[in-house]
Amino acid sequence: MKFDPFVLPFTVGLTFMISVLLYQYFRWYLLLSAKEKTIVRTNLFTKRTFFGFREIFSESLFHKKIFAKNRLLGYMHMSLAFGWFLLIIVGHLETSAYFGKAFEAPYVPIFLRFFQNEATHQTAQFGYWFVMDTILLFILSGVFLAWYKRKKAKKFGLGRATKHAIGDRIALTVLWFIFPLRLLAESITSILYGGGSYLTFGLGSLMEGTIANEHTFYFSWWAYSISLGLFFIFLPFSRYMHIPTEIGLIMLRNWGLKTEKNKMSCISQFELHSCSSCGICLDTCQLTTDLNSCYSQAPYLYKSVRNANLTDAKLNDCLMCGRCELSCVVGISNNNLRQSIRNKVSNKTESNLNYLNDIKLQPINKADVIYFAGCMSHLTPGIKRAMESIFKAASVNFSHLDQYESVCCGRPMMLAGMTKQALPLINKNKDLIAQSGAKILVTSCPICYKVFKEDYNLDIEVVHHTTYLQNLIDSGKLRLQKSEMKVVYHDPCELGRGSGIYEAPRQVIKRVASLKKTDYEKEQALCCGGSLANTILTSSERNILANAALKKMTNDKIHTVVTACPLCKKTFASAQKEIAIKDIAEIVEMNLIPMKVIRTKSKKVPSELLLNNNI
Amino acid sequence: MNHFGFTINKDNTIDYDNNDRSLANEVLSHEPSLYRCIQCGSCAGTCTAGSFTDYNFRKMHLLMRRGEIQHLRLAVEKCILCGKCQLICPRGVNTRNVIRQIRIALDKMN
Amino acid sequence: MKETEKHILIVGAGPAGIEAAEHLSDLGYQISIVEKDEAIGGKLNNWHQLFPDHRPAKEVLSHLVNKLPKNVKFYLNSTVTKTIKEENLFNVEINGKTKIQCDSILLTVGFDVFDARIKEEYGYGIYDNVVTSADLEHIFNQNNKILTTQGKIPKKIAFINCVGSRDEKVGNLYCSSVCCVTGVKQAIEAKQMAPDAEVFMFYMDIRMYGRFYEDLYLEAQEKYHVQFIRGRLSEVAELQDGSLLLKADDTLAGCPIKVHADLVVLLIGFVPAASCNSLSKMLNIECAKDGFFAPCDVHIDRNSTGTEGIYMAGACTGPKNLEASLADARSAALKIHYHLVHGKATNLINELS
Amino acid sequence: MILEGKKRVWNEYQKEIADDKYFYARSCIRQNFFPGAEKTFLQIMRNELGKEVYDDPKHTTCTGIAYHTDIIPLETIMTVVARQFSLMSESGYENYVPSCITSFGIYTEILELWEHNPELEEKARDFLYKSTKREFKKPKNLAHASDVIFKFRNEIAQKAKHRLVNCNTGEPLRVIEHIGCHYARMFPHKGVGGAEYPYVLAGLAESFGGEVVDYPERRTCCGFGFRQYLVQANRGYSVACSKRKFESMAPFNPDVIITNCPGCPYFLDRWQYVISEMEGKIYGQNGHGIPVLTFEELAGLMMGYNPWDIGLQMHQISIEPLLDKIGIEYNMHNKYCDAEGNFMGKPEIPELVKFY
Repeated sequence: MKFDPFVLPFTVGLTFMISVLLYQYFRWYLLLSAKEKTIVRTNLFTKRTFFGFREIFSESLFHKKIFAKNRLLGYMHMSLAFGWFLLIIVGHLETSAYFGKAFEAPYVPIFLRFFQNEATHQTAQFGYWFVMDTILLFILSGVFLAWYKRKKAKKFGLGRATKHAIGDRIALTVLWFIFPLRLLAESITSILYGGGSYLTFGLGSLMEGTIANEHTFYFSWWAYSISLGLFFIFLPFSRYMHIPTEIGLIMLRNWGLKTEKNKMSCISQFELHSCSSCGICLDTCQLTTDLNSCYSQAPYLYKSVRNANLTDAKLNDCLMCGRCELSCVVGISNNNLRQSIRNKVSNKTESNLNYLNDIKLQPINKADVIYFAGCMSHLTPGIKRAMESIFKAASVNFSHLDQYESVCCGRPMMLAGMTKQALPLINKNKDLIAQSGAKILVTSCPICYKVFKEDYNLDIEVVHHTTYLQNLIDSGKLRLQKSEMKVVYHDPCELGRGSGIYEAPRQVIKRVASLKKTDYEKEQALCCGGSLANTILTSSERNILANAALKKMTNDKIHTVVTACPLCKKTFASAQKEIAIKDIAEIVEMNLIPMKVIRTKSKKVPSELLLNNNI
Repeated sequence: MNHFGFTINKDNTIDYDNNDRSLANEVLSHEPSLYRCIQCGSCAGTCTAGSFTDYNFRKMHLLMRRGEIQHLRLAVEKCILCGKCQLICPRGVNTRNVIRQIRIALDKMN
Repeated sequence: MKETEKHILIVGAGPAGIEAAEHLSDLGYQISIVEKDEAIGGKLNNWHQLFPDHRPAKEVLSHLVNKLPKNVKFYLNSTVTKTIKEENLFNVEINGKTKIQCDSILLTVGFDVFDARIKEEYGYGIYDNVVTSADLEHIFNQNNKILTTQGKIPKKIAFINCVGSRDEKVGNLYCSSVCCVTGVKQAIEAKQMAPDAEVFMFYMDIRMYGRFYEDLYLEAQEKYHVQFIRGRLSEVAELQDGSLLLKADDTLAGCPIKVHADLVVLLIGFVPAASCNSLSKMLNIECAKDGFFAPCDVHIDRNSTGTEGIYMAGACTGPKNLEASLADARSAALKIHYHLVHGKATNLINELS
Repeated sequence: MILEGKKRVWNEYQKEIADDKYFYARSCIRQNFFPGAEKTFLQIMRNELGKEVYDDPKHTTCTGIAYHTDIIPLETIMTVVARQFSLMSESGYENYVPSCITSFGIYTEILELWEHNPELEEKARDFLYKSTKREFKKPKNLAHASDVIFKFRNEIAQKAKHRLVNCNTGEPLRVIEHIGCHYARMFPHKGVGGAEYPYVLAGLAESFGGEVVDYPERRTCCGFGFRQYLVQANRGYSVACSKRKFESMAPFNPDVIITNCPGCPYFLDRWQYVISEMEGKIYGQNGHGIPVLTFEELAGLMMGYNPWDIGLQMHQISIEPLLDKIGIEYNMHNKYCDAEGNFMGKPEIPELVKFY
């Protein structure tokens, strides 16, 4: 058995890392619910596992998504990840070829040059040496770029480098030392005892007589081993935990597991630890770009959750608009994770909404369509009036669920992390909806729409008013004229990214106005800044966000922005005066062609009766 | 002690100086926008919980600032965080965060 | 007589008087000013800083005084004792001796501050540490430090609104309009001088009606954490160490409140100047029920007094802030010039009707 | 405290008090609460000051208690008051001196009423004549008994054997004066020194060498308030008023409270016992409570009368500590003996308040 004391730090580090990783993964494994276990079991021996491995290759090693973002950044990650992977594989091949035995002590391939020096050199060695030197050079180029990125983040397509916690900074510097120390060690060995190819031998000859001697030889191997050992010890507690964890995450995701909104499940823990604080998401966050506030974004949140120094502001200073989820190369569902963390923090917060049981609202009269305006619409009555005239114009048998006093849909409370505390609200609204006996629930607020859709599990159809308008238009119930108004459409976060509704609003607007493009369409839409998920922003900061978003979305020819959310409308409108902010229902109402009232000899026959039977 | 068939009325004057206002200072330090409140009542007027119960957000945080926090927990539990108050506050007070900070301070207190 | 030799007598050398004098002398008139004190500038001499921007009062005072043309004749420490009108001329007796003749009289006698002792329950003149806003401006002017009579820096300072205004018990039903903004200004200044003091303001309404006044109010709340308690102060009691116990109803909390304070500042309002009713009798000018000179027409003509040739301007026609006083003085100057040039009893009302 | 400020206030509220020939109207309750009080007043006025005070047995209540519990109409009050005045004028007197503050308040109020609406005075005359065939003349001077004592405070001080001074330390005793609400509250100019700083008791205390202490709640009502203490449901509010005063005066550690209305001393005295029983809180020095005296009792003590003759043993808060401070001898044996010396019985001893 080949052994030398200098391998001890490496071995100790490696065993420590593996045991910590196993312990962590086992703890997370316990979090798997029975349902999740069956999902994994059923998908284990299917092509999903193959897709998983393929994704591990394309993402964990080649970092294809980072390449798509920025080639230099992609190359840096690829060189480090894939390079190190090759180094290990080729190192093992060389060792087994050199010693002719399949198994050697685990440290031998890493320190092969050291153990190799006394025997004669076969010719095959030169091939390996050449390949190994090339791989090392390949990795060293990545290390150099990593160092350069810290200084000039912009070259790498990053607005700013992430501010790392101390633990990360130590692990980072240790990582930067590993491969230069290996180069040093192999170069000294190659000049003193031969071996190595153009790189190591070249560098070694430069150091001949001066640096390269017995002491530096042994010292360099010790340094290399210690740097590896340290890195392994730090890995589970630093951002590099993402290296092993992302592999697990990719497999779990491919097997079909998803994160939830109010529970830190197994896959949530995997996502939490797969964030490498790379900082790519920071630039998409409007708090960074427009408010220069960069402390509460996803990487920082996960960092403080993992280091158990979470502050209230860091958890709650986030619009949860979902833009960062687009740019996350690891595909972490930041909103679900943040809301689950908020739920965990607010778990014990008592709330007492029993008064909801004994409140007396106006009786909900029966109707086919029930319209829920939502709390926000009480403060933007324009939308409610528009919807009323649209329902009448389309002669729809509708009634209001919250004409004068509304019970909140519950989502703002859930966004603050109080999901179970919001149940009384959900139950109360469900009774009211049941009382109406309606078959369709229309709401003009995307925030309510998302909670009705995802958390109420109603047995009737839930429709956002944009889709409903589209149906009305397509079914000819609404006759509209097209005005020359030049407008742009702002996708509300909860409607676009939150619920995936992009096309319906655009079709509706095209029927009543000329819709212009912005460079923030659909998923790329900007948040208006009024999000209730953020409880830390001051009102002036919200105005800055709103004005910045409006500026980016409009040019001097556009004087009207159409949105589909009362909160966005209120936020944009109260932040400035120049640009008119309209809800879709309002511009539709403006362009309604009133139905002809058909007169007969005896008395005026209301058009609703006639209309129904001739469509 | 013996009772003569009646109890002595409690003095309902707010004793500002001897009241413990540490909770109020804690909340104010985390949400300084509350300093701007001019007690106009717009928030309490639009409040859903307020229209169904005796809960009054304006009066609640005013009493808190005076150090009268006996009924604070009972009151703050009625808020459904719907955000209507924050939307219309003429002084831009971050009312939802005031509620959250009160809860955090109350939990920290006991 | 050529226009330029016409002689105008201005009663009161406060800001309004000086402003009118400057404009009238620019128009070429002979000006003489009667002033009961020996200093020119009226109340401006007592103020430390002015709202809404904390501008030193001295700056405005020296600006006004420097503007004064040299040929203005001053009668300081003197008052008008008798006036007889002959057609368009006035024979005026000053201090009972010197007699002068003038073509027109402008009354700018200003106002007095309310004597806070009348509001006995606040203990002004009875408790050591109850001062008025006028006293506070004086304290600021003297040593720019804010101390209790026991010489300590106050830890709690309470400003009390509407002292002597909107109060039937002291006979003044009107609002003096400037005490709120003065109080907020002083609250900020007090907090600047005693940074870790707690500053309160007991108010019924905060009437920050002027331009940029509301910013002062917001700044007092946000930056200086001044606490505004809505409850008109009911009474003040002095404790053994000279500190004060304030009792009021916290109307927004719905129950009474008692607060300790080391210093209480009473924001005193305007009262008509002592000379107001003596002059009104002498020149038979009507006083409104609030004691200030009654305007001929509250919208169209606030400077005429109903007696031709006699005009009025500034705080003697009702509480107003400095800039309004100066504007009023300028309009009076123009009116006098109009009267002297056209020589007939023209005021706007006749033209209208 | 700026003394000149207070003095300036007092000068504005001077009051004219007759100097002799008083028609004395006794109080309904002063007799039962403090039996020796009115006797002491008469003794001082007649024997010490040599004044003529007519104590007419035929006079009735001034209807005060009924008035303040809202159970009789104004006409009845005016007629009874008119009858009192007719008794006065009938016996040849013109200076009316009521012994009770509430009466003083009623007489002042009725006189003011008559002055402003003479038709009511005619009505009163008519009612009086119909009911009793009596005529009446309005008093030339109306002053409360404490005003009269105030007027002669210096003569009494000269004759006094004791002073409100601590006999061991020589320091003036700290005196809290409590003015009955109906004295100057409704008609400030009818009270010596006005409503904010009434001087009638302060003057008395100062002339006897005491030091008057002004505490924040000095003008709060003692809690008597007729309907408050009469109805048990309201009694808690009545005690709360006194408690608020005691809480406010405690830091000033007063030696004695002097009053001029029969109700205030009774409740300030009794409620201290009730508060100690109900809440275990005792004010004043070392568990004794703060002794409460009426102005006549104080004057009597100063003149050196025997405390038991003045009836101080009937007080709830023991008077002995005060007597020791002033240096007045008293004999514990005949504390509870009547004039002939036989034992009347000892009251129950309170649980908390020290009682001898």
